[in-house]
Amino acid sequence: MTKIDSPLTIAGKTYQSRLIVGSGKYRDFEQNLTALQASGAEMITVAIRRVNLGQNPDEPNLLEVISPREYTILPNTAGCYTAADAVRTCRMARELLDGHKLVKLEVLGDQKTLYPNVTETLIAAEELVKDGFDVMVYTSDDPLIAKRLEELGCVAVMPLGAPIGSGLGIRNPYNLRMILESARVPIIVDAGVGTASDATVAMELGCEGVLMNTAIAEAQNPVLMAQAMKHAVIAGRQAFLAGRMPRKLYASASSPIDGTFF
Amino acid sequence: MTKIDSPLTIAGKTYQSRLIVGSGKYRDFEQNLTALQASGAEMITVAIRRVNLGQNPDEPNLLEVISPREYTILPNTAGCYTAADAVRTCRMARELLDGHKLVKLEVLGDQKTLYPNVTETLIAAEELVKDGFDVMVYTSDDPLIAKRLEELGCVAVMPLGAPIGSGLGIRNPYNLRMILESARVPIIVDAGVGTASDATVAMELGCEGVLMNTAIAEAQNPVLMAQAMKHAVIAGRQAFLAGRMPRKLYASASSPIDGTFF
Amino acid sequence: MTKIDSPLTIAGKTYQSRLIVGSGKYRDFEQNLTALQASGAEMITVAIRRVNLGQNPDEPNLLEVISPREYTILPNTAGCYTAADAVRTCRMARELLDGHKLVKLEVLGDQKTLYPNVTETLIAAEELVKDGFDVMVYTSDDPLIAKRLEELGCVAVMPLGAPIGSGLGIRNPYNLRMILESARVPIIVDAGVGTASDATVAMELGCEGVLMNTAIAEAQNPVLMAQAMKHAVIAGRQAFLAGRMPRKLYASASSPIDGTFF
Amino acid sequence: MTKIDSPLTIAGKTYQSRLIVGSGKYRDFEQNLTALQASGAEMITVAIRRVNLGQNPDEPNLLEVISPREYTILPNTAGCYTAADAVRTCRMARELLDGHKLVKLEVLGDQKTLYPNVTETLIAAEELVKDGFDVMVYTSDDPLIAKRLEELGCVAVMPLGAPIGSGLGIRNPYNLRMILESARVPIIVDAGVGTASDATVAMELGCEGVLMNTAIAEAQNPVLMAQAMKHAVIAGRQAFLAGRMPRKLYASASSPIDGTFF
Amino acid sequence: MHLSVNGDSMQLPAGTTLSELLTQLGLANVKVAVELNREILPRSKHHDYPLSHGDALEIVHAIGGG
Amino acid sequence: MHLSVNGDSMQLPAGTTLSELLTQLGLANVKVAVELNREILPRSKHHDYPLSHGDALEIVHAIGGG
Amino acid sequence: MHLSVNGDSMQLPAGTTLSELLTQLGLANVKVAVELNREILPRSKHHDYPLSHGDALEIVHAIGGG
Amino acid sequence: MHLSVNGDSMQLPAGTTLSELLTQLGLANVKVAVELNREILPRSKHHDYPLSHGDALEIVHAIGGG
Repeated sequence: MTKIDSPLTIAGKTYQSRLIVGSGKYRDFEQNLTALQASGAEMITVAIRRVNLGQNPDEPNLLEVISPREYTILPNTAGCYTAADAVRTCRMARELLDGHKLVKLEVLGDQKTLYPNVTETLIAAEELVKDGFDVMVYTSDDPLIAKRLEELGCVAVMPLGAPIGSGLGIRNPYNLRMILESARVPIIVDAGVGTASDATVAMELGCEGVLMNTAIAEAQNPVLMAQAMKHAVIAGRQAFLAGRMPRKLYASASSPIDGTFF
Repeated sequence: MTKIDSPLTIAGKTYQSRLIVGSGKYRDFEQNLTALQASGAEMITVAIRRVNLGQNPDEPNLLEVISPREYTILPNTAGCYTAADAVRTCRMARELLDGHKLVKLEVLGDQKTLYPNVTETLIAAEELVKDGFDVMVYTSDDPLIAKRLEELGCVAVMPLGAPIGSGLGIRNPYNLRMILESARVPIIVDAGVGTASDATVAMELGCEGVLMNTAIAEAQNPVLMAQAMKHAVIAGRQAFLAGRMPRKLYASASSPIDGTFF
Repeated sequence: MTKIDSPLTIAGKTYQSRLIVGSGKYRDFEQNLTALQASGAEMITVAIRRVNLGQNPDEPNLLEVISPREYTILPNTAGCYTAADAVRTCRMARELLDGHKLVKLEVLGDQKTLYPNVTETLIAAEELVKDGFDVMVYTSDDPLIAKRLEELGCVAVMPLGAPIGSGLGIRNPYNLRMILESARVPIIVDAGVGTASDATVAMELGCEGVLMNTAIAEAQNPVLMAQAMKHAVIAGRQAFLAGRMPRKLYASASSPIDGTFF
Repeated sequence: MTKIDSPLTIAGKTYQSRLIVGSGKYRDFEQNLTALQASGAEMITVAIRRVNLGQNPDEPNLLEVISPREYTILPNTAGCYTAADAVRTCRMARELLDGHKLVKLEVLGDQKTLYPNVTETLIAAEELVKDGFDVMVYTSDDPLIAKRLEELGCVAVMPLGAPIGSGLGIRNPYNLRMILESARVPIIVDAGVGTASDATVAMELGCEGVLMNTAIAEAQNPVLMAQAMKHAVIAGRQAFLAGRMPRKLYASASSPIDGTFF
Repeated sequence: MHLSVNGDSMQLPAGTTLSELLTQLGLANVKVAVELNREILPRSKHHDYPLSHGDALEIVHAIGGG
Repeated sequence: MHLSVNGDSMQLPAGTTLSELLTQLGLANVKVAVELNREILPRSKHHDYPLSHGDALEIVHAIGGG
Repeated sequence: MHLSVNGDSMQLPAGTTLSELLTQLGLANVKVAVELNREILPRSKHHDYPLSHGDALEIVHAIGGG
Repeated sequence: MHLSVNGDSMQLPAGTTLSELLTQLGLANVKVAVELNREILPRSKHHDYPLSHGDALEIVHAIGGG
């Protein structure tokens, strides 16, 4: 396998795992960490939010449980509906993480659909790249927008498979194929995966990786689903590299026809 | 995982792997064995055919390369179009394998579609069970026929996902769901799998295992596809056990909405 | 159109409409008749049941509302789970309808799935053909069973698109294509249609007609849905005869590229 | 039917037909006109191109064959890859058609995929609306962009079903549903339709109309396919208004269970 | 005499004919098919057909079905 | 004088009018739109409109398109 | 004597045994199953089993199949 | 003096420093980022940074998100 595949490389850093996970919607940090370990992921997204004033100072902190020394922390701009808010959030994240440059940019259109706002995303991506960030950008499956985000200097382009949290899988593989055909940076499916086969399908299309949160965190058994996703991404990557058999309307026998004695 | 799942049990024997592979269509025994090892499968199908008279006595023999001591050999009745031929083939297989009772029954309708002939299959299954065989039976996705084969005493019922060698995947998951809802013996998808995600989908439906030949043997890189299938079956089984998230037309945010500072 | 197509012919009688409807699940005879007229169908199925003793003698009778002089009445064997019951029902129907020979044979497996019992269906079909009936037979989408029913002398073979009353559409177009490729009698999709596009898809595959009941009777507006189905069947038939454009992953401009002035 | 439905209204003009056709890719004007008449369409797209200098003055002209007095002519901006070219083309069209204000705006991204360039489309739409045009705008299935085009004052928003000329049908019904849920102007599927059932599906989703060119012009029999599309659009509209039956995994009998005599 | 009609047992005066029974049941002018002891009894024979003790009759008609 | 018409350069006698040019091109009775130096020239002004050296004309019509 | 072996007719000296035939066919040490006149001939009986004129033998082994 | 901290208004003695405020809020040893009047205030400057009347502070940390 290693002979055939090369590791995923983002902003100069290589990753053995092609699965990126989130840290939202878990019962507690403990479950989150166990699922993270089960998934084999090396990168995990976090959100940036105000501290609660008057909180118990001994209350554990996410980054104490999931250590930036062990995992690549990917701060996101979830909740931002304008380019300005997204850029401001990334700068806060960089300060919080001691100059960390890698961010997940997402600028959404509305709270109902959480569909990406591609025009605000283009504006924010350009400003963040200028400001020295390594931008992994969440976007729709519009192949022209994906291409422009690559041309603006994003280090990874992350089209949706389906809306955030929908679990509807890869709704439009044709658009992903168009995006993949001309891509020169890693294409990572972000959002839409609902179960293991969705991740396998994304990888079989030729994506470089898959990012998911809800599919693991809201499974009845998140830790077991995390294991499933680990295998699903490996399976899809290997199947893509192995080259599938052709489809036929008609059958072809797997056992030879010669030599029958009846 | 092991805590949660129990191993696949067929005719009283347990298997850690839920993947069953074939031995047809490989370049040579060497490639077949390497793919078998990569797949992690513990059971492999073989066909029964006349020896070539005047063959070189030193020519290697399949059962010398793939040892019945290491793997469960599953002789099939491929090429049989009548119950009588299938029963005769199973008896030859039992003699050949020193009293081995486990067989894969398949009675096909015609060489063009290789679609199972369910009426002949019912006749052969009844006779083989009476004669003491442990019958794993290949059939269509007709839920009534599957049920009757179970009632006749077959140790596993193996409906098709799509025609043999077609690689079309799971064409009718609804029928498989009907079969699974009332099954009391292992249901194993046999035929139709074309790539890794097809196997994952079959397992996510709740099947106990997957049997495939062409998808591995006719991949551009059979050994790598065998690895992919190993992971795909594990992924699908774990996802089935973990319980997937519900599908929603609408999105739901993975990051909290409270605490935004903009 | 008429120049290109020839009318549907069943048991020597021709029909301009390729839509066959049922008479079950309607609010009343009035709604049933109005929907029948809106659908343009010329053939309608009926069930054979015991008269209610002590019923009001003036209570209208289905065959007084839907006249055998205007419509071809197709008595069915709904509710039969054995060949014997189905044959007995057909004989009662023939007596009731003054020697009428055309029947819809259906033998089901259980009340939960209403999936056809193909082995009992084969037995009943053979006996009914011997007894001089013109048999339109409901069956699964098993291409071998469909072929044998044709060979037994059925005048039309009617595979399911999906289980009776499910409205799941054409679940397995591949099997229908196999059935159609070798058919020498009309193939009519019976059961599974849920909305207009399902009927169009069935006809585009090359089926000679579509039979439906629930899709019309349980629509919110049955009469309007009956009109929709009339158009849907015509649309699918014409599209099949017209020969669709090829599918392409890539676009091709509908307006010429030459002559632009910018 | 007319009681229940109201006609399609665009820019204050009503249309009985919900099918809009193109005039490209036909063998000749004669075939184009015959197909147009067979389709029942009342609106037809045309392209604006340079006259060929030195052409035979007696050579027939499209607008002499397809008369603006009988049909609503919809000049398009096909071939435009910038907002500026599209606006310029619309002004030429308005002059050519004596002040005609209705145009089809399309700004594409590249000649390979013909995918719409949504950012240039937004710019052109705004300028055209300011300049007094009634803009029917071709766009992707991005629900946010569709909403903004509506807010800019376009009289109809026309998302793709699949890329122009691909014939792949409605690739992502989920996005169309999101667009339809909040739309206040007619949503018309433009591009992607390959056969009749694709048009029916688009209408069943609740679209107000369908625009197509290649599916008719490149059918083996364009005139017959035009008839098919006429029926397909009516069928889909009526089915949408009639309200389809619910889908069930399980069957439900269309004939009563009471009163059986066996 | 006792008969079974559509699964219900009925008490009828000896010598009752089928046509009398059908009239009594309000089915004189209704299109029905009749099975007597599991054999079809053709409509042509209904008139004056004598019923016997222990006969099992099935009287059916057409109703709505899919 | 030299003009550009639909991208081709043409040599015309000084003082040629647009209507003369259209007639010469066989377009006198054809429904076309004309752009002169990237500005629409309304049909109402075509008659006797004097062309000048260096003018760039675009003459368009409607053709089949999707 | 004449026999049929896997569908081919063979000429063998009278009294040839099955083990002799298998040796002659190079199958002495190969794992095969033998059917004699459509009845399985168990491996235990191969040794010295006398073949007769007109016997029909099927000799099979396992090969790759799906 | 009055300040706004994460949108809440706070009353603090004049001359309070940022590090004093963070200590008072129990955040002395918590990994946070601070924005003062919409400009990032680098951690290196937190110590002894004097707050002023009307300052608007945003104090953020990382939490679970997808």
